[in-house]
Amino acid sequence: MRIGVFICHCGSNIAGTVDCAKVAENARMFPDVVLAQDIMYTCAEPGQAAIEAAIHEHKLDGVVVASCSPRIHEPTFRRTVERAGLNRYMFEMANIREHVSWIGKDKEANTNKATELVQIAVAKLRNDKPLKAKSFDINKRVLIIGAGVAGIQAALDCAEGGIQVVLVEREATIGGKMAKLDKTFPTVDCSACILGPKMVDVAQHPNITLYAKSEVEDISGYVGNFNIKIRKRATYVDWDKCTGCGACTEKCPAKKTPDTFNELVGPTTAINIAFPQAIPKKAVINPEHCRQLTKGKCGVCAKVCPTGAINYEQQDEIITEEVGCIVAATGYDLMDWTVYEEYGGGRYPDVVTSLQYERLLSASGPTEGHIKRPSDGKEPKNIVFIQCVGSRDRSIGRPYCSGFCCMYTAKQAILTKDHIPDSKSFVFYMDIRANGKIYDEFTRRAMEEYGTEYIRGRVSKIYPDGEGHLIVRGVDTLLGEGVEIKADLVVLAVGVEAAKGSPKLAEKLRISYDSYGFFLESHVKLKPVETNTAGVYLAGVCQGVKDIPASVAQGSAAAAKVLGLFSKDKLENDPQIASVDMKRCVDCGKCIRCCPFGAIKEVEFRGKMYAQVIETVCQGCGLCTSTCPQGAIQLSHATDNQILAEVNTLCQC
Amino acid sequence: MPVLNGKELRIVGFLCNWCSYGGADTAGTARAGQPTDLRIIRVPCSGRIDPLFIVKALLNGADGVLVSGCHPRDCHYAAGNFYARRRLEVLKQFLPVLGIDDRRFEYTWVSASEGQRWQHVVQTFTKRIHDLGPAPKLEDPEPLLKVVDMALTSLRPLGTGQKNKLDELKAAIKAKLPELDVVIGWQQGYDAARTVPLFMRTPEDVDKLVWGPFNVNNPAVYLPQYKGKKVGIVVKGCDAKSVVELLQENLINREDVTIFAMPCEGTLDMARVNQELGRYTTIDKVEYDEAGVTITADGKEHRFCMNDFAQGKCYGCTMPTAVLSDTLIGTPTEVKPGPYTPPELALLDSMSLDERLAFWRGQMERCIRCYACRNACPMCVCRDYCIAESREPHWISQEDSTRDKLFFQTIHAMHLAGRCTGCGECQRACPVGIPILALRQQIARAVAQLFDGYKSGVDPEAVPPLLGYEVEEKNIHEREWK
Amino acid sequence: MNDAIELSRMRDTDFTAAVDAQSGQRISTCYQCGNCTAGCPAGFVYDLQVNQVMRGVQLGLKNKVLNSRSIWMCLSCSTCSQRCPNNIDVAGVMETLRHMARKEGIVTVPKVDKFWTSFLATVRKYGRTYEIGTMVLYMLRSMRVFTDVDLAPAALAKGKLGFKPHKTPEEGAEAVGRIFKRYQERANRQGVRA
Amino acid sequence: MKIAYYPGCSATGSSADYEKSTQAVCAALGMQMEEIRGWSCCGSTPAHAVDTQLSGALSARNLDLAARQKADMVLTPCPSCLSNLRHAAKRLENPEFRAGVNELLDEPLSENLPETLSVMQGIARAYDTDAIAARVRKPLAGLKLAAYYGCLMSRPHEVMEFGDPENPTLMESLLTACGAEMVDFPLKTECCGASYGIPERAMTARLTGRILNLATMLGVDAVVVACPLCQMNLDLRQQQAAKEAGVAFSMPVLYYTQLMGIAFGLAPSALGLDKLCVSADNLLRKLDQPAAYSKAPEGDKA
Amino acid sequence: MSITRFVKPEGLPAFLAHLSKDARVLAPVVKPADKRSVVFEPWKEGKEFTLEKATVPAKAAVLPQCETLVSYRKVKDKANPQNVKLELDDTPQAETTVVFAARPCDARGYVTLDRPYLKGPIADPYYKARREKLTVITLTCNSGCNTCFCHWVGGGPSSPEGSDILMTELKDGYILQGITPKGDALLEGSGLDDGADRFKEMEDVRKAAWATLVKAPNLKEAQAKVAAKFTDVDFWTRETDRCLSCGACTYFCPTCYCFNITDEGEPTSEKGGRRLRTWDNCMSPLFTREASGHNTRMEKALRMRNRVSHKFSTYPENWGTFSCNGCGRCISNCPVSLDIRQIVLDAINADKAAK
Repeated sequence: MRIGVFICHCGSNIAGTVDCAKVAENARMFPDVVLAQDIMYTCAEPGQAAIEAAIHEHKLDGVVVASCSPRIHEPTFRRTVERAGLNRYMFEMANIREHVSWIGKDKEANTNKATELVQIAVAKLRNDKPLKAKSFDINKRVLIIGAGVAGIQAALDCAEGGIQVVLVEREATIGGKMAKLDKTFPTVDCSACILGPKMVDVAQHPNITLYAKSEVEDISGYVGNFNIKIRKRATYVDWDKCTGCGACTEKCPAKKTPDTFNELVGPTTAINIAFPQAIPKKAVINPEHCRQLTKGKCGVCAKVCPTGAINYEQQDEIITEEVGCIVAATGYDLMDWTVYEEYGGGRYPDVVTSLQYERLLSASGPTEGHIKRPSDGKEPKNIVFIQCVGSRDRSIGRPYCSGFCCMYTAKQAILTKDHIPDSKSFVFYMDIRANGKIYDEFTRRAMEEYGTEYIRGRVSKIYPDGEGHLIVRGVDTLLGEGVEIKADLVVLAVGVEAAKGSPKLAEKLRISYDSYGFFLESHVKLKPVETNTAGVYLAGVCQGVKDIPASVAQGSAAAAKVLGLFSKDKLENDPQIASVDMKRCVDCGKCIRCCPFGAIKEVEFRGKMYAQVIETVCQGCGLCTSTCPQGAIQLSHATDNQILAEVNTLCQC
Repeated sequence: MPVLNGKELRIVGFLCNWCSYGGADTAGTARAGQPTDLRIIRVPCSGRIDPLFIVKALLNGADGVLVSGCHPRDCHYAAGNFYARRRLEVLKQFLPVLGIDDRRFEYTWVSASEGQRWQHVVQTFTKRIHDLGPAPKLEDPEPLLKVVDMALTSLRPLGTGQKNKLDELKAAIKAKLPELDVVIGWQQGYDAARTVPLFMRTPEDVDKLVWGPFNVNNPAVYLPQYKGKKVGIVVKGCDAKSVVELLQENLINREDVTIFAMPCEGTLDMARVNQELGRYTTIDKVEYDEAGVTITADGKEHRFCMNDFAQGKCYGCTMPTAVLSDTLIGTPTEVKPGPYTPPELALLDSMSLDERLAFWRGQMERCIRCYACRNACPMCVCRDYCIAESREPHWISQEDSTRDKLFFQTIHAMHLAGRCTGCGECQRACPVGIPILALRQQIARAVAQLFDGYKSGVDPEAVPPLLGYEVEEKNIHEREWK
Repeated sequence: MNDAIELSRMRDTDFTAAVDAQSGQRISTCYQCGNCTAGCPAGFVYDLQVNQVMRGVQLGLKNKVLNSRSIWMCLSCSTCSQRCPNNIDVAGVMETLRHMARKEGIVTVPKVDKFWTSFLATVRKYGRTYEIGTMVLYMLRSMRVFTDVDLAPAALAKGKLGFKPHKTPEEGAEAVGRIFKRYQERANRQGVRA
Repeated sequence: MKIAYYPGCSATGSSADYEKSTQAVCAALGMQMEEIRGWSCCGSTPAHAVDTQLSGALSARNLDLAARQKADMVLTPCPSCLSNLRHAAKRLENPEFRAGVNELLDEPLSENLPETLSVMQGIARAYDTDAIAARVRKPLAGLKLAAYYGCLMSRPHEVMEFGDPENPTLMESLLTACGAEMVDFPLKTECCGASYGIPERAMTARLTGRILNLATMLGVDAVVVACPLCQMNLDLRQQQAAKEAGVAFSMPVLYYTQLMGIAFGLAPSALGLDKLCVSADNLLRKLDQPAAYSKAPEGDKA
Repeated sequence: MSITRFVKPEGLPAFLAHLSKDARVLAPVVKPADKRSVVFEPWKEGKEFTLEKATVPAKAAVLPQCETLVSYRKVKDKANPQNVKLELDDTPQAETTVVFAARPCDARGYVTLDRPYLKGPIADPYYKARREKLTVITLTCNSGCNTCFCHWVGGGPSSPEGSDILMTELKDGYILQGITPKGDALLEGSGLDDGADRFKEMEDVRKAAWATLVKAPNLKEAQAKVAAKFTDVDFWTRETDRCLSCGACTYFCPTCYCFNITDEGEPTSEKGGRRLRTWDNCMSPLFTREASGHNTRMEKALRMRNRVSHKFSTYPENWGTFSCNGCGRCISNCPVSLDIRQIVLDAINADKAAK
């Protein structure tokens, strides 16, 4: 081999604490190195040009660059060597900036360490082989999981871009959490008025197939060619026949059915339509409360249905779909705040969640927009809002900020004043996070124009005084004293958690999730929409807390990723994947057992069974390589011999 | 390139590309100063790290090895670090038996954002290695040749098994024989004081079958080569464990194997028997009684009481009868598990780390790499493609070096993690009597401790522990970096 | 602004580190939500509220914190620790501060300290107390011993206050005495107040 | 299971009634407890206020005596002692702390010290609610009670392990088994402020008053406690609190053992009911009303 | 009559010390273990040794388990890294060696190895260098043993073939008899007492040893009969049912001489690169596995056919004598006690059995 080594000064970033010329001099003694030079900035255009020229001039067939982290510039230099006619995988990097010059000041030690890192890179390079990507067809359809505002936005953008969309929603109606909100901050727009038209568009768009009351059961395949199984839950109503007229809901005798759409603040009927603007506007029977389904007698809805849509025998249905990529937009749930025993642990009816309060404010809610407290239906006068309930609280394992509670609490305080002009609102807060466009102005309005009393401190205890009030004991840290409020209603700004079942879905999607269940993006700053599984994108709160505009933006961003992916007719795989040496494979199946991606299958060849890597599915983790006892399956570009070459370079005494 | 004399020690790091390598980058970006000893090897995933890379480094001059991957649940590849965690922990518990201080190897989880944590990890680990000082080399100590103490007490009375109904067993085999390609058992060897494996294809072959304390070989070693054929096998309790383990790993099919079993009363440690017999030309007579065997060779009588001359494994055996069988002649005896450390492991346990290193140096010197240990192992199914003799991958050189020989034993032991049933055939097969079983015993002990008393070869449905994981491991806990 | 605390000069970061080390807590995790103060039943007799004590420790204001009355008046009821969103054992920190103050000879509420000393003296002598410690403490904290006149008669009538010393049998009193002796010796060796 | 009993110093003084009723109830249930021979003071608040290791040594001495008595478990009625003993045991897990404590003791501590639990937990572990109900002779039917645990019993949770630290329910389950109706008492773990006698009489009265007031508002017949200090404070201070709150209180404050004893049909004198400031006579009378029997649990038939 | 010397047991260390002045002396040493073994190791003053038959023969004295054929380094020019100088060293590493207390079967092994390594068209320089510097002192056997069969294949307990000196244990010491001029010279310079007066006694002891042997079968037909079985795969399959395909039989054989050559090490490193010759093992599937993965001897039956045929048929075809010396180590060291004697006898008797 003929190897060229280029040592980058990175201005003084590296050269400040590493003798780059000395490293180059040392590198000349390494095997197969025919050229080693130090360059001021390798990544700058002249630097890259120098590398290209050297490849031509010295007929190099491999290049080592010692500079910054490969996580930053490996793609850059791979393109450089490719331009000069080398295979992009005949290139190695030594990280002498982040791992050397920036973490130590001893020039002698740094120079020695940099030299060794170059030596390791040379040793690895000598075992590198040119790798070639393979191409395969794409199925240009997208699956979007979750039809909250993020999912809806992604679906509409994709559909407008001419892509066939399969939209799956767990609930009976699309719209997600936004559909439950009364108004939205900071404009105090009617939530239903701005979301409604988008929901109608989803229903009417020819490119969108909507499965409501459905969940993704199974996902197999790989980017470009996923196979999806969708479980369509039994609704006991034939939706092809249901017109959404509502006759059934009027007559249903099971009137004490818990109303999940209204966050359990009021009852509904066993057969119901979530809310007037529901999409699809179809009735659904709650089997746990339907008298026909639980006791076997009733049948009222079947009798009154003008189209004969009721079907008590309906079963779950499994539907299969084939798509080329997936957008997860599964949103969030509120955490179970009843762990706060000091707030009554859910035993006091007049301690409600912010989302319940939205339903109390909403004209389509159980109180038709009149604020009535759950215990006795009275209009509350003193209302206490407590922020950060289940947010920023390590003691219950939720250290993160839920992001939008400060804003909606201000909104709710404003709306409260609008609804009950003689009411008094108190907000216990720790910090006010209002960093969006006209957000801070909005919270100031709540204080200045609506007289909301903001108290800086947490609440330690809530308990009923036995006379119909709730005693709220908190602190005003600005005053440096405990404070106590006799409240009629307490609204908790309950923290956000990943939607229930997120980890399970993540496992089906083969994407990672953090310890709170939020899906992990590929890069926290630069790849917020992509995941580490090719062809799976994220939108909305499932990736991390965000408010409506951010969710919508990410929905559109995910759509852009989908359209970008589908702008090609063929996809190329990453050739850094595993492959089986059939001569060595004894078909013991250990690699198949532990591959996290199901990327290895058993194949027969001349009467014997062997393992074979499905090239499009393999993600290149190399778990199989470290599992195979005879080294028959090797991960390209990180083979046993390549890593051994590095180990042997370092350990040879 | 040697380490900087006096300043640095050789510390090798294996970091996953996605989290920990990024974490080290973050530390660099934050100018979080660190000692200069560490050399980082970038791998795609902690799951890619074969524990043998670490042993390779430690045997060849590394003073410390640090592995870091994504935090559990954060793996870029969903589950790579879950597998890594189990394998690395097993390795950590294994190293001391080689005489390597397990503090020289550590693994942890650092995310791409945890630059400070990375700095702390590097500082702490480097300090730890400097406190430990340069690692001793295998060649440094004087060879130490200690002998295993075989004065053992058995959990149950050992015997010669002559009351077993061998005729019934023969009849049962003969009845099944027409459906089977071959039945594997034991027959008399070149003299009456030893047996060898028997391959029965005709009723006349079946008549050669013997049962008794000389039946030392584990017939399960032959099963994988018959995969797809109908095979019968006669087993002792320990042999059955190998059969079960092979089933567990899908290396043989249950429907192809017919298991014939009789309760075993113990087998002889032929090493000590041969030692006692010495050089002789002919066996005159072998007589059995309940407690032992009397062998007359060249006119001289030698008495072998089973309680004194059994194989090490027989003393601690709690499963004298096959855990799984199709035909069982006789009734299984219950043996209450008791405290038992295998004698080889007990010997190693009694030594200091330095003594262990000296011990292995002394033992491995006489290894001539015949690989009888490997080939006698029923679990070594890839022996024909063993990495001990391959160039792609090239793990071991063919040089006559103690290190490479010990490294091979480590490979064998690590490859047996969670799979070894302790049948002891590796050690019995060794012509030069190296007590290599101790390494497998330590692996088995570590696996049992880590995975709730997991024993291989007991449950055909169980997942071998290193081919599975738990999101929350009950017995593996992140070490604190304080 | 003469009375401003000059942070560049007054901060004693060693103190902050020492509190961390001795209490086993990470005070830097306190984000001043005030929940400790909100729930504290004794806050009304404090000169510095609990969250202010924590802030003082964070800033390294050793004198301010160790001279505060609050650390002597804390009841160790642990309500603060229980409700701290950052899992800080605030009550443990208060106790640590009290120990530190005592060892440095700073006693802002001498009566409390005096009571403890006399209580322990009784235990040292008899092995047991002649009355429940907190009961007398309860009187003492009032700083008007036995003058809670409207209560004493009722208490005495009900036999709630006993004055007979119980000497611990089975050589127990002597064994306890030796514990104190060794403790005293150790404190002398370390040059701190016992 | 061998149980050692640690009465605590107050048992022979201010809380003789607690001690008496505890012994009586345990005897009625047939629970064998052996008093730790030569037990000494746990050090109470002053010891840990002064030095953690001194406190640890004073407490651990008793645990060691129990270990030498071959006890599997130590029970104590007093939450303050319980807190001290459990804190000591927890801290002794740290080898450094253990070494420091051993320095102070005559002999190093036994390797394994028995766990300390409250008598209440001891009863609940040995007898499930059915067993308790079976022992009831005179059900507390018709009585509405508020359980008050005070601040020491359940906190800190990692040390005390006494159910939910904000909402323990053990007393409720025992007394429900005895036939009483237990209200949800939100202030059950709020500090009663007992330690602050007269100088802050107004505030202490407020803390006490808050508890008594809520209990009164909830219409309970008595507040049930498990702590000698709480009992004394709540019982003794009702007039002061009343002055502050502007309402009169007459709320009996009983130990849970006294109420269990009543349910078990033990004589009031055996339970020390005569030591109460606010008399329990009304409560006893209410129990004797025939109407109460209609709601009697099955245990009554025995 | 040859030169004889007598030495008492207690005189042996001094004799070894004398020998080790000018040579590496390989003497049998006991390796204590549950299963003890005896191996040849360089002797130095004070080291314990044994006269037991070694578990591992002293073949390594002429054919080490691993030897460096060539060591090479690439030295780069600092100024112009493209200039690389190659340094080669292929000097055979041979030391003057005395093997002490080999057995007659081992000694005959050297003769067996000499033929292919020295008498063929090309003499192996590495082997030659070692062989020329080797002196063999052989202890005659005083009895037969259960796995030995030297007398079946032309040897015997006091066979002198391959030895420079034969040593025989008498009641009170050892008599050493010069066999070759090299041996004679060694004895003459040894300073040991003359042993001529014990010569008769020595002959008696040797005769007595012969008398202990079990009667040998006639192997005259072996070469032809084994060759005749070459195509009878079933025969070999049956005979090798229990074979584990390990290398114990070949690696412990004093006459197996196959080797493998591999390159190890990095030529530019300080240690340089090494071309190694290591023992190879025809019982391993690797022995004949080709680069394509194809293997001409995939079955262990075919591999055993090779081993037995080589020893009893093809080697005799080339060199006129069996290459098996009947030391029995392949039997005693085999984990499944596979018995080469039985295979040869089965081949010879196959026709009879068929009839």
